[in-house]
Amino acid sequence: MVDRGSVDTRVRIGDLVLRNPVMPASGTFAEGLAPVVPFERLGALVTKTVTAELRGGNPTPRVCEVGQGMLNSIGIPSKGIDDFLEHTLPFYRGFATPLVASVSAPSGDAFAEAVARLDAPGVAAIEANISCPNIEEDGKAFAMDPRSTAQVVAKIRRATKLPVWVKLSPNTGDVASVARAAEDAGADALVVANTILAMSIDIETFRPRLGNVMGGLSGPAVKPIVVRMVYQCARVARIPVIGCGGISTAADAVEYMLAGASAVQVGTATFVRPTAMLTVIDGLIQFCARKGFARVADLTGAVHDADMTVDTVEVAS
Amino acid sequence: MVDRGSVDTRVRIGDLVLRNPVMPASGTFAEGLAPVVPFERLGALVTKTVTAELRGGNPTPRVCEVGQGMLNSIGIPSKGIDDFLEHTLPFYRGFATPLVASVSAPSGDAFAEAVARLDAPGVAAIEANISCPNIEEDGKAFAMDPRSTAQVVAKIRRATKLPVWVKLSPNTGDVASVARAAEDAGADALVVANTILAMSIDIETFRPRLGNVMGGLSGPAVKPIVVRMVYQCARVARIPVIGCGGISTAADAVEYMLAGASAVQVGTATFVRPTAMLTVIDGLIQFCARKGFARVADLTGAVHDADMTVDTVEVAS
Amino acid sequence: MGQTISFQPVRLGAAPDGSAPVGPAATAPVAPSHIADVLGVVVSHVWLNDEYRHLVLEAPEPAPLARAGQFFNLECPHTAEDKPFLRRPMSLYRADPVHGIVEFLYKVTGVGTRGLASIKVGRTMRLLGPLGVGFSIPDGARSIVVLGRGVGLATLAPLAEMAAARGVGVTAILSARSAATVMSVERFAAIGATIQIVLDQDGTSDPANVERILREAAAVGRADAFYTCGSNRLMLLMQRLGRELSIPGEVALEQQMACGLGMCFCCVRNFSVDGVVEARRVCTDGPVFRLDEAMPW
Amino acid sequence: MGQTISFQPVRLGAAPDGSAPVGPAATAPVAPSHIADVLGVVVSHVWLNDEYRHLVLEAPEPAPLARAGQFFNLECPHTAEDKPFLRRPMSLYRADPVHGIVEFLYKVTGVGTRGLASIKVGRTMRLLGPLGVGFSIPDGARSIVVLGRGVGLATLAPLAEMAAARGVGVTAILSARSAATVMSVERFAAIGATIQIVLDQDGTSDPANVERILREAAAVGRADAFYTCGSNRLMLLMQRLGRELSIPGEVALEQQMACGLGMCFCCVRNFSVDGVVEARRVCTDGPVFRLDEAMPW
Ligand SMILES: Cc1cc2nc3c(=O)[nH]c(=O)nc-3n(C[C@H](O)[C@H](O)[C@H](O)COP(=O)(O)OP(=O)(O)OC[C@H]3O[C@@H](n4cnc5c(N)ncnc54)[C@H](O)[C@@H]3O)c2cc1C
Ligand SMILES: Cc1cc2nc3c(=O)[nH]c(=O)nc-3n(C[C@H](O)[C@H](O)[C@H](O)COP(=O)(O)OP(=O)(O)OC[C@H]3O[C@@H](n4cnc5c(N)ncnc54)[C@H](O)[C@@H]3O)c2cc1C
Ligand SMILES: Cc1cc2nc3c(=O)[nH]c(=O)nc-3n(C[C@H](O)[C@H](O)[C@H](O)COP(=O)(O)O)c2cc1C
Ligand SMILES: Cc1cc2nc3c(=O)[nH]c(=O)nc-3n(C[C@H](O)[C@H](O)[C@H](O)COP(=O)(O)O)c2cc1C
Ligand code: FES
Ligand code: FES
Repeated sequence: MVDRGSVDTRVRIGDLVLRNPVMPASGTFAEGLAPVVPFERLGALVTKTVTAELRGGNPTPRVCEVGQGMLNSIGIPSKGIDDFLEHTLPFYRGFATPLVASVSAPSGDAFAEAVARLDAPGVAAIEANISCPNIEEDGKAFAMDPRSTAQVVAKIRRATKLPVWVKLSPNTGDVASVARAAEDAGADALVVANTILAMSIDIETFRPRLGNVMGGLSGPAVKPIVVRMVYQCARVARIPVIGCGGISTAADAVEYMLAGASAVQVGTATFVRPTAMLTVIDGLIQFCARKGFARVADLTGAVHDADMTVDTVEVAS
Repeated sequence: MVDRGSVDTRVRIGDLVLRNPVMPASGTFAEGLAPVVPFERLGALVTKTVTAELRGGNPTPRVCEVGQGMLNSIGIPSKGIDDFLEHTLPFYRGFATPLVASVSAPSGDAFAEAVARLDAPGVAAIEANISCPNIEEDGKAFAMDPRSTAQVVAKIRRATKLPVWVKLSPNTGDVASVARAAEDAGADALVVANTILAMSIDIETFRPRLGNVMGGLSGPAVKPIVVRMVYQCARVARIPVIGCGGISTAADAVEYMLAGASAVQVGTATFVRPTAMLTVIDGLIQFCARKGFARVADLTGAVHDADMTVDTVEVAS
Repeated sequence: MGQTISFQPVRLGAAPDGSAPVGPAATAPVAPSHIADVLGVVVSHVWLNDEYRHLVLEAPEPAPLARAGQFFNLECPHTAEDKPFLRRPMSLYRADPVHGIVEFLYKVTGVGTRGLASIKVGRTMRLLGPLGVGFSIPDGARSIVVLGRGVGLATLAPLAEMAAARGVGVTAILSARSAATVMSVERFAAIGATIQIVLDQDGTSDPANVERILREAAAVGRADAFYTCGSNRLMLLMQRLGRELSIPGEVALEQQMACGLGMCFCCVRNFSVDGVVEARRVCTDGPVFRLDEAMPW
Repeated sequence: MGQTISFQPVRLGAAPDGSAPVGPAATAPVAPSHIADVLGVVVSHVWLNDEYRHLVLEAPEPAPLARAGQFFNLECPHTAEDKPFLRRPMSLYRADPVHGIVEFLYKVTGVGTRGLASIKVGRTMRLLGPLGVGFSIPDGARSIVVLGRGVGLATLAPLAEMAAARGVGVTAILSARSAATVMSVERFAAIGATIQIVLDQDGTSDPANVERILREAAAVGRADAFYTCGSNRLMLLMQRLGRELSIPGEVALEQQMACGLGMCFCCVRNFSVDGVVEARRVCTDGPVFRLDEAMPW
């Protein structure tokens, strides 16, 4: 047992030291949470993905629930980077918590340009959401492929001196290779992962339950899949991995950290319980105290698997 | 409303006509279910994947539950094809329900050889489980890639006159291309899909909860992901798609059929409720009667999406 | 049930109407950001008819400071059959800051409301709010018309009380399938509203008849503002007349939600703003919007 | 609680011991495939101590035809906190085919058993069974020794009754942490077993002491067969002595399960069969296995 008050909650993501490893997931957090969650208690703040161009987003309904999870097809509505710099950024300057600006763009050059414009006071790091379609590659998302990931991350890397976090897609068949490609191209951290492409049909109306037919699955349902991806990425990457997918309790955060995550993002859980991030932080401290960990950071990669080997046939059941 | 007694439940999978579209998923069904489920009521019977060589399977624990789903890492233990022909096949000859023999092998030639040996009286179709590692390709599973899928399916195709169902993996980044490759190489039907690679860690012991570290996720948690894959495959394939993933109620089966499935397989649900397949069959008939469908087969692909377009950015949220 | 309650609309990001809270119970001014996820205790929960339930919660501030047209995001309990995952938005039906009470009136329709319907007196549940922008009454208005249907009447009832508390007259047109399903009549009656009940049963809910009633109210100078909730058809009718007769108006809208806090952009609807279609979030830009900018759904 | 119940072991796929059911309640012969997923009604459900609960169900056939060592796969109810997904295997604690009763004794350890512990008298639950291969008593055995620990005692109690019903004597060595946690003593006592309680509390549960008791039983000719359940250490001890003294034996084993029907191969354990390690399914090849082939876990 360690005294709860003496657990060191700080974690390091590249050159950034966060007061604790818990932060919101992009698109599930905004100014509107301020009345409910003291932003100073969070490890970092992550904005909704912004694009250079104005975007309207997808048709409604944009959300439906599926078991213990949800589908969304928001479609990255964006008021553009000017609006972000003028309205969003100043709001967050009021908080002593590092702000991570999530950004997306349809080509490597557009990404570079957008990232360069976000190099503004108050932005502590860039989160490159590369799950968007690369218009130079038939609209296939950058993050589906190590090669396109390497190309776009290299361009982003050259465009900014800010730390670059690269957010991967769980929809690729080979997330470890994509992770390696992002690291080799200069990423400072990996965020694993975005939502899993999914679909639901209303059997009474025969209509897809999302206006966009398909959407991204998030929430508890995805946790075991994304924990696996974090484990796979952390085994091949030297840079920190930030786990994201279905975290709603401290136990979930611990599981991600044991699998190799240096920090975690909480998304959907905030919709269900707006104060979820605070509960996760408190619970992490309690867990470390109970287990005798003086530093939360010591959980990272602490899974006991040294004596185990993975038979790849199990992929096939 | 259609009279329940007059709903035509038959579906056609290539040249095979099944009495109804409900069958077990490979590896979740065996002789042991006979006391609980009258096999004559099922659309087809599907055996556990068999391999030519004797295989022991993976270390225990081989199963753990995760939310509303489970992980397994059985690892395809197999007593070999001789044993299958000698002991398993004769048992099923007693039932007037088509038997589908699931088979796997580590190379295209080994697959062809195994499939040829399964061309025995009592086998109505082959289900090729190509989610296993291709030893000629660094151990990457055949179904991860359209090219290796095309190669192995072509060899299987030449080795048998039986209908060949190809079971795809949900772990690829491009299931539609894999589906097309399988069709072009001669598959008669696609089974979509096997389990999703996942992982769970016990936060008290820090041990992976499966002896094999990673395993396959199945059950309700995967349904929205696999419904999406069935939809994607059915849109590009001319051959029938058989949906498989998280089906436990008639509503689930209807959703899969609306998305494009011609038949469905029930796996994990049988563990939770051994008579689940019977409930699905009864519920399908009831649903068709209530909605005025004279034939269950008319549900296939009946989703109302003609006026909808998919914005691929939603993949990124 | 008969006490007078004051309501103060809050227009986030827009010009507040500036008027001070009126009524016997003096309430502290509410900052727009005064929102919390509080634990309420069920003090009453009854069926009004086959479909509608009335839920009364004792809840700490800021919940009972909610204004007419605002809403809460309710955590709905799980039952053996129904496991709602996301919260469900519900309009304020009544708030009593003196006694620390918030009330909801809802229709049992699906997974979430079936879960909600299962909660017993004495149990606790979480409610996030008050959320969104409530109704506002234009300065100088002497008499307003509220037109609602179904559960929309529940949303309009506190507006009528807010109007009455400011000495503004109310004409209430209450539309329903049958006499048995008209709700909240007693609340409109208690504030002395002129009540017109229109029913599908006897054909009086027909748009032509409703139009006649609306025109009459305008003709006799009892329609300084229009308010509607709960029916697309009635919204379009009121919007058309409002434009024709230059009567300002507001409509309370619904949309599937996730966060309720303006973060996720799930809940957008299109509005026609000076001829340009613009998407707005129902949860924070609304749920109460200018009637003339609303678009049919 | 005192009535005598007859048990008949069923060895699926192996040679049945052939002996007919013995005892006052004549039971129909059970075919190996007589398995069903039935709905049981809880008629009693009490805490035995802080950790253990005793569950009594009224259930239709074939459930009450279960034999000692067989088990059921129980659908555990959901609670607000615990949502068990898969079923949980539980050994038969008692079956009464005359009154249509099956009983379980279980330790509350995790999600599933906490869910199970929540079920109230009068509620129904599904149970799949009887499953697996039960205990068998060698022809000609006059006296057997059962050695159990913890919840393993629950599995051995019906075996002792089966032995007694056939006129076979029983020596029961009951191991536990403390006097307060020894279970089922009264059931062993009721059939006239020679009972030895060994405790961690006073050091009597020490393997050396248990070995002494076992050797004594063998020496006086009261050990024609060995049976054990619930402790790896005790299993190894009994296995060693069994080999040394040429006493046949059986052990009831556990493993995580999914189907319970031999289909999924989740539940395998390794056995040493003539020097070769062989994987067998606990659910259908067991859960009762030859003691000499078992491997430590
Ligand atoms: C601001 C606001 C205020 C509301 N106030 C009330 C009220 O006072 N009384 C009342 O009875 N209802 C009200 N509604 C509608 C209420 O939220 C829905 O009836 C409820 O969410 C249905 O959930 P369900 O799971 O029972 O139904 P289902 O039909 O099973 O819902 C499926 C999904 O659709 C969503 N959904 C369904 N209908 C609506 C809807 N009309 N609006 C938003 N989401 C919907 C649900 O949230 C859920 O995610 C309000 C909606 C909004 C947006
Ligand atoms: C044939 C058989 C008979 C059994 N009979 C009894 C009995 O009569 N009384 C009793 O108290 N217990 C018995 N057990 C053990 C009982 O099944 C477990 O204690 C129970 O499954 C624990 O579930 P849980 O969710 O409460 O615990 P958790 O620890 O939360 O379980 C997590 C997972 O591990 C599995 N698991 C945990 N422990 C065991 C175990 N020992 N064996 C198999 N799976 C396990 C659970 O099924 C679940 O999937 C028996 C087990 C088997 C295989
Ligand atoms: C409504 C919604 C909107 C989202 N928007 C974005 C986004 O703009 N950019 C992004 O990178 N991820 C976005 N995501 C994905 C989340 O950041 C996160 O990766 C995913 O939801 C998994 O985490 P969770 O299970 O904790 O929600 C969004 C998710 C949701 C549910
Ligand atoms: C315990 C278990 C064993 C399985 N074994 C096999 C197998 O041998 N071959 C195969 O193709 N799929 C196997 N599967 C995958 C299932 O056939 C099915 O594709 C998957 O479980 C998804 O369906 P479900 O959610 O209905 O279970 C197995 C699944 C489970 C849970
Ligand atoms: S519900 Fe999230 S923005 Fe409105
Ligand atoms: S539990 Fe499925 S084979 Fe034993």
